[in-house]
Amino acid sequence: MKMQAGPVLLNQTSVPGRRGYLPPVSELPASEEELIPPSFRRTTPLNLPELSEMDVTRHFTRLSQRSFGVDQGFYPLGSCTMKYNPKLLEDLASLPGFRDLHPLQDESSTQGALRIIYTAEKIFATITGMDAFTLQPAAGAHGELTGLLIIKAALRDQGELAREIILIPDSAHGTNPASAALAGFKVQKIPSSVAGIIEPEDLKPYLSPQVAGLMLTNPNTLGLFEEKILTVTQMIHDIGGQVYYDGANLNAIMGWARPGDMGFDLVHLNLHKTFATPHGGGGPGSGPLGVKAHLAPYLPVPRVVSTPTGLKWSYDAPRTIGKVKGFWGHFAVIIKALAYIYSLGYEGLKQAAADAVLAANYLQTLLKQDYNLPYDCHCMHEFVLSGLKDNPAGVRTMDLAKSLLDYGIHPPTVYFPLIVAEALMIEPTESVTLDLLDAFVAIMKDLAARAKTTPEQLKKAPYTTPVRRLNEAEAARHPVLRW
Amino acid sequence: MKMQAGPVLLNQTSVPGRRGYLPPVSELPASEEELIPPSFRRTTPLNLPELSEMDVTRHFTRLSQRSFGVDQGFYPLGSCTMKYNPKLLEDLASLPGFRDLHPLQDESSTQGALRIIYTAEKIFATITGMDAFTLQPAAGAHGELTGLLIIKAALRDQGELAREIILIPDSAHGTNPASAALAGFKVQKIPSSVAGIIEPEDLKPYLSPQVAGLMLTNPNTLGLFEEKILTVTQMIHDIGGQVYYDGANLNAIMGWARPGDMGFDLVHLNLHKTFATPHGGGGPGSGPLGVKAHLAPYLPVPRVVSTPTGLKWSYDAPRTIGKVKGFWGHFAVIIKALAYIYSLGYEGLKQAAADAVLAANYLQTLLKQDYNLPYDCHCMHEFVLSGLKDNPAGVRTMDLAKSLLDYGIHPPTVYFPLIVAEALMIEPTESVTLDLLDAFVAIMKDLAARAKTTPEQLKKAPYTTPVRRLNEAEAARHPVLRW
Amino acid sequence: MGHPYLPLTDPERRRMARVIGLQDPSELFAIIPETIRAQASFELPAHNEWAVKKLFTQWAAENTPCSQMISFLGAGAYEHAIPAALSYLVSRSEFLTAYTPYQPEFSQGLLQAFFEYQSLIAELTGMDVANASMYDGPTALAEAVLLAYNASNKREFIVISGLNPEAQQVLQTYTAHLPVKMHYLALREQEPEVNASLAPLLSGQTAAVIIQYPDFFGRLRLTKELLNLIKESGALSIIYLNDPVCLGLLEPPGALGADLVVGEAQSFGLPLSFGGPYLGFFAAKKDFLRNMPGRLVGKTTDSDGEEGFVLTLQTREQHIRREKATSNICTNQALCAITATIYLSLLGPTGLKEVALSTVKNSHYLYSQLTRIPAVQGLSPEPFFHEFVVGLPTADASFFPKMKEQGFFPGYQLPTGRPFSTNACLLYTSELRTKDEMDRFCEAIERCVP
Amino acid sequence: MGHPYLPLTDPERRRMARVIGLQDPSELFAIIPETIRAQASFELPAHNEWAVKKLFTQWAAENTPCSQMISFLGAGAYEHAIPAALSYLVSRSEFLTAYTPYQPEFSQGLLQAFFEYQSLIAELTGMDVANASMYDGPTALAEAVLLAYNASNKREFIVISGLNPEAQQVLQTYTAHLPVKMHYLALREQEPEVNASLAPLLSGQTAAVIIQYPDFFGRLRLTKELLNLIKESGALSIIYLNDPVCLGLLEPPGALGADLVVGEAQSFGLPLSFGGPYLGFFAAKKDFLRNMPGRLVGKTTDSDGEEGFVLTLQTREQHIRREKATSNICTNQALCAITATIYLSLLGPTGLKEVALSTVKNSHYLYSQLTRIPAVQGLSPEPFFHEFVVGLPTADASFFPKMKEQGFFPGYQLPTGRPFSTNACLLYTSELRTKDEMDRFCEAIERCVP
Ligand SMILES: Cc1ncc(COP(=O)(O)O)c(C=O)c1O
Ligand SMILES: Cc1ncc(COP(=O)(O)O)c(C=O)c1O
Repeated sequence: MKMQAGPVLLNQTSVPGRRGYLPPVSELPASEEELIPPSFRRTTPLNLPELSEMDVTRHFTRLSQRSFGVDQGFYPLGSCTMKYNPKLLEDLASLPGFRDLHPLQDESSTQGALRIIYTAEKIFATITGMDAFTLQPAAGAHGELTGLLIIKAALRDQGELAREIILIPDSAHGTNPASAALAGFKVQKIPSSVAGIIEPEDLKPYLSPQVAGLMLTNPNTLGLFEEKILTVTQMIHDIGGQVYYDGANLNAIMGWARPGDMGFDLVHLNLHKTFATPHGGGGPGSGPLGVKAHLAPYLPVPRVVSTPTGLKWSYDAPRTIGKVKGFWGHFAVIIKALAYIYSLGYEGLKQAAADAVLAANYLQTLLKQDYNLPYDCHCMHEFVLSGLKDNPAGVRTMDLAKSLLDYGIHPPTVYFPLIVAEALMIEPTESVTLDLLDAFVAIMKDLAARAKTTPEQLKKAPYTTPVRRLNEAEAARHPVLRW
Repeated sequence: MKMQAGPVLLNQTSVPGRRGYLPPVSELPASEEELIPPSFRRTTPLNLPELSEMDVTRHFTRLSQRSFGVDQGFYPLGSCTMKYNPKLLEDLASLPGFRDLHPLQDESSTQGALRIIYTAEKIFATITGMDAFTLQPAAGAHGELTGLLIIKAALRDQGELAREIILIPDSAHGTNPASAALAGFKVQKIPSSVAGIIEPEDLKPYLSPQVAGLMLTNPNTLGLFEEKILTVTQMIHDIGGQVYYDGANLNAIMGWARPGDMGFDLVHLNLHKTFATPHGGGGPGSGPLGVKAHLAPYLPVPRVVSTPTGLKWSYDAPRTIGKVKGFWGHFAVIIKALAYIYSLGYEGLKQAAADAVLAANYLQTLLKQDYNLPYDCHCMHEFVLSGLKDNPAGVRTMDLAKSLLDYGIHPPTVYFPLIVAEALMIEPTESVTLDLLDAFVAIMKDLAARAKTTPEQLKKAPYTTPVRRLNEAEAARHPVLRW
Repeated sequence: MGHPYLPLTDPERRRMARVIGLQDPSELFAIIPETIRAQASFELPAHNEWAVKKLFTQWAAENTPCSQMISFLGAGAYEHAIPAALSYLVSRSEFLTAYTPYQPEFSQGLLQAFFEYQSLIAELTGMDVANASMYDGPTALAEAVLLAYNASNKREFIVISGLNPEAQQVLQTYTAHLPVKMHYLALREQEPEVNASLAPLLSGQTAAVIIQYPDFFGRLRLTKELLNLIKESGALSIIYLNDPVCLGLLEPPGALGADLVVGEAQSFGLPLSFGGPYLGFFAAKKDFLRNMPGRLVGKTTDSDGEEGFVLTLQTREQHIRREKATSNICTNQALCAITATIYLSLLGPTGLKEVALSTVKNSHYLYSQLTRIPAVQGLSPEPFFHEFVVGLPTADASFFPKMKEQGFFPGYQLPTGRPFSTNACLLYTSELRTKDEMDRFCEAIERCVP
Repeated sequence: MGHPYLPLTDPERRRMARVIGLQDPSELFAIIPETIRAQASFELPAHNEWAVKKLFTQWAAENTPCSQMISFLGAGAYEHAIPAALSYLVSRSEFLTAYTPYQPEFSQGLLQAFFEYQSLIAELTGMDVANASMYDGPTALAEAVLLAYNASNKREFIVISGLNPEAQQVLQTYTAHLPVKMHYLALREQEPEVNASLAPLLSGQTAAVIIQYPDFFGRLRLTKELLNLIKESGALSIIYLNDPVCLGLLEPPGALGADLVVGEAQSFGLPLSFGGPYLGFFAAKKDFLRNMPGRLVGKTTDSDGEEGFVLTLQTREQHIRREKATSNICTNQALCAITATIYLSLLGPTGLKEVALSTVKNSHYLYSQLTRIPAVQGLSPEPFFHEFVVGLPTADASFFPKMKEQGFFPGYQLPTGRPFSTNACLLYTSELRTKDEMDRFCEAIERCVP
């Protein structure tokens, strides 16, 4: 009965001649015809929608109301660390002294911004136990690529280009193998042990002179701390390899342990996870990369250096891999992450990790009564369930996820990691109240019960969302990607 | 199936010890006990809710989602001029140079703010045809009170306190008689003519030496222009009375006609209607009052005056009624209104009025086919329907209003003005698209049809709102006004 | 014309006119007499967004806001830290662009927020009920006095000295035409005990006594004994608060026996904004519920039995009762009330106490440091709260400009003789003031006085 | 500790630990080797919101932003007026705090916005399809080259001079380890005709030719003939745009026959923000749909037959295809894409044209005025667009500081010899620049040169 049912696209409400914004215009008399030679002038019609400010405001307000973020409710999306994004951070990033800075301004006019970059690099290094950081990478995967290109460059310098294998656990996030391939490596998958972590014994068969390095997260994607990490990193070092830390899971251990101390040579951070910068519906993120001293010469240029006359950009890095991104990285995101770190301080970061781990274990304890828990031990910040225990009707993880939508909860990550059947990966983060956790447990128990009593209901969920279950296969078969 | 059904109050999710904001605190060593004598110290427990920033954000985000403003959809609420509120206005009002100004700062540090007040007064005077303005009143009703107190003070000066009657049409807004009473006047109701406007002949019987003045809106609350306004104001002047213009309906005529030129002596504006400042769910508004020169000496103090050394506050007004409000009025609202006026310019204001009137007449033309139109002539910016034409099941205006909610439309004003049975007062404003008007007409026609086919459905509407039809009588019988 | 605020286009306008049966939309204005129409035009070009922004930014730059200074201005408007989450939440357009919630099913969020606001104000003041807001503190006081006047049928009022002069002036304007008598109980600063002076003024004709808490000069004078004295005389007590942050530390007036508690809640998250919009609050004993001005939100149930909120007891209001309404107020300060609700939710009891205590600590430190300066005269004997009065060397016309140059707003210069002699300044120390800033302020004053 | 970002309280923590079967929550970290734990601590106190704000405001104040200056900086990052409605809408938390829309039923708004973004980019560039965003222009270019490399199985590329040096450097980094050969076609400024120089370099081994439009120096060189020449050689054409605002006036590359069109869309409503986050766009002929990197949103229907949107063709992506994915990109620039969508919706075709035309008018005026100054050397023969090169008296080390003092950022100083000789500066004139500002800039330069 709603006035506008279904999606109304921008172009469908366009009316010729309507204006949404009057830009400032040059008062100079010259015309398009005088200034642009005919062969370059647009002859193709420019079919952009024509809307008033009210139309645009209502349209995007409506789209926002058909979206769901952390501010809307519980978001235990495993591997994504959907913690609360403090509002302060937005205000700071939009201070005119940051927002209106052109990246190519003279350093004398950007000392505050350079100070932020310099400080953030140092703080990230301290938190991770690394020696040097670059803030250039735009996201986690980009940090990975940067790190792998650095390994590649170092190998070239050492005449070791035959080392072309990167070892990656089978539970790893897809960006790990994809980044390795993009950097020109071959990917060798390492199977997980029965306990869910890497056993040094199991790793041995893969060690060879062709190995350039190993990529790991710790805690790993099952949410388990790699207990034997010191042995593992030592083994890789012993054969001349580098160990790369995928920082997506740092939220579990910040303040408690540092990848650098575990023997990792490279680390990327996901500021849009661990450091509370909002995810924006899929970005922008920021994926700073840290390295130990032996790899520092390869970091992208330019680097901020401290000189007697102030902070400066320096391109003086003969072994650099070059640039991985235009300008200097996602500066506005870095401001937010740094402000978050200052807000919490060391004790706060440590408590955040402790709360995230505590909340995950609390849920794990209460949910394993009704759901399969393949790796039954204390977890870190997240854990992976493997479908329902008592499931005569074969309710699938996807059905559970879609059913959660009707309770106003964003579902956990589903079908990842790939090594767990019917995986349901739950990461509550520290941004939870006990009431919320208890309510979630009650709902999950309710679903377990309903899976037995009214399974067909679950298989057709959701019911209360703006659209029902969508046909993804159809979308891929006949792609409609624009109006 | 929602996780949080029904209202969850702030205090219901409170947990002792939780913090939502850490204020800056004085680092000085003294304690409460040393500084405040025991007899003044709080012993009563302070039961405020204890929530984290996330809790508060989610709570109020959720409350916002259970509210409906102009940005959410069509809002043809008669008498309220719910036009679009441009986003620019908010940005300007929160510039630190305005937002962080203390009202008692020395004038040398507030020249820009005084300039805004000075300019706004002049522009309002120009638009309304008055000689002087005060920006002190906080809303329309407050402007009325200020105007009536001015009339009272002038009468006292003239030794005319026997003039204690204010004439007010029966169609007037409730604030008119309430304000008159508050200012110590007696209210004499004037019945509307069959044509919906004041006939000089009908007014005559009420003219007496006891009359202090007449309050009118023009166009009136039926949306009709008082054609004989020059005669009417002349008649009041002839008996020594003042004529007050309730500016709530100025949106119909701005740029086309000025109350001052119609013979009005006092005018208030509703900046939160005519000049696009947002209504905020019921305020803050702003109700500047303008007067003709003979009443200017009575305006509230202080006044901004231009001096060779800049703009200054002046309290030099021996006949002033005094202050009607703390400080100088709703400055932040005035900024917004002034920015709106500058954005549109004279031609734009005039076009806004023309569009508002055009849209109202367009709807009136199309809706009168199915709804009773008691005053069938061209209207100005709004018009009043009197229920359904063909209504065998007795569907009431309230049922129509509640049914509109299910279409995602804010209902028109209902049961006002009181002189029209089953009144449905429709004011589309200029913030409409033709598509939207046509969609509204289609829905209203649909309702007219459903009133015949399935009237019981309409009588139980709404269905899709967060709550169903609420029991207002119960609320008044057993008032529960706090947790 | 194509303007972003005017969605209709010329072809659409023509099409609409044709449906109405007109040649041209402007015919709709033919009803306005020609002579009138001719006079309506004036010169003002349209400005694009950037141009408007530039103009207003320029005007803003002609001001020196407190945020660029070290300010000791209070006197009814208070600088505080405003949480970032508050600014974000209150600007959500579902709140910002809504009208008064006359359609409750579409406005449950707003109504719940007002209900929560009423609850918080009642809780803080220790009263039974609070309304959903008034224009500001001074008008709230005026309405409280009118309530007392109408409810008691008595005609005398006593205003105890130390009332915010803005509130006093508004009260005077609102009551000037009424047959009431206002007694102003002027107390010298050496006279901290109110009761003895008040007793002789109280009579069976006294409708109400008005007391500010803490008073305009920061003094703490409200006691249970005083309120008992008033109650015994048969008069009502009306307590005025300039700054309810103090209730984080002070015993609430309700607990002391007050009948009506009103005031200004700008401190709860509203920016200074050169004086407005602010937020008047109005709390009362439940006996006065049906005499209260303004909107009230109540809890009820819907046709399915679910809980919900509505505007209630509307028969008090102007749109129903017209000239017999308890007040003429219609549009009030709804969004400001939501602001206060969010502020209090974020601060919580601990945060509110911390803010209050910081201002008190700061004021006492600054008072002690200032009064060490020979040229400064201490005029606030204990007990005072977060405002105090000192004699500053303001006889020297260059004092304020000199201080401003050094980055200080030294406080509010009191009019001579009300009640202090010359050169008296009222100072307020927000939680934002640091010890270092206060020390530098004292040094600057010493430098100013040769 | 009670911190606003940590909702759990100590008693709750203890209660939770008990449910898990622990004495103390910290036991959960016992699994981390002691030696490691010991090293993790460092000194950093918690700061309250006000303190953090103060610190960052201080850092912000140590910068001189373009908004305080009259800036002629462009070179890949462009100052524009950003509509107020845009800033409000894009900061709504339903957009801001959401993850990638993996659960489409909860994310129809986001998905529709991305679908609209794809449509607008495709429309503007004249291409068949566009993806839902890339990190920025330079990485989008690198990915386009990788696409051409993988799709063509050829190993040679030709980069026509005038490519944004940032993009060129990133391209180099991304391809350094690959067996590709990059030819750089260096053209002197007197050589406006590209075709003749390009022809001899093209061969059956050429995978793609990369051309910027307008080029880094503002020159217009992209023609249908040039693209035909490339097509005939069997190579792909990759067009790079620094600033798609130009497409308000210029014929879109798609209409000229381009295969891949990529670039930087920061101009569409994103603030300068010292270089990021910006917005890479990636548009292609439909032949390359299944080779494209990044996310794609497609239309489909739900189980009731209603239209809806989903992420689609995900088999190209890393989370499915892992090491065989078309790219490793995962988190992209979603919110920036929404920003661009809102910007274009507000501007519409007329607004976009007005912005483009204003920059062109301004640049041609400024070029003509500057080149009248004897000390200034004109280095941009027509046709150029909204950027141009002049020789400024920058040999004098005090030139930039002097100009800054007078409120000007005179433009971007080009590295000597690439391709201009010494003292060359690249200037951009946004729609914000007024004639008066440009005249004052010329005067300031004249004053600078004795
Ligand atoms: C374990 C892990 N690694 C890497 C990534 C990639 O990070 P980004 O999405 O920022 O590129 C993710 C993101 O989901 C992840 O969960
Ligand atoms: C005709 C009329 N007069 C007066 C008023 C009172 O204005 P305010 O609500 O601003 O006090 C209104 C408000 O609805 C109105 O419509």
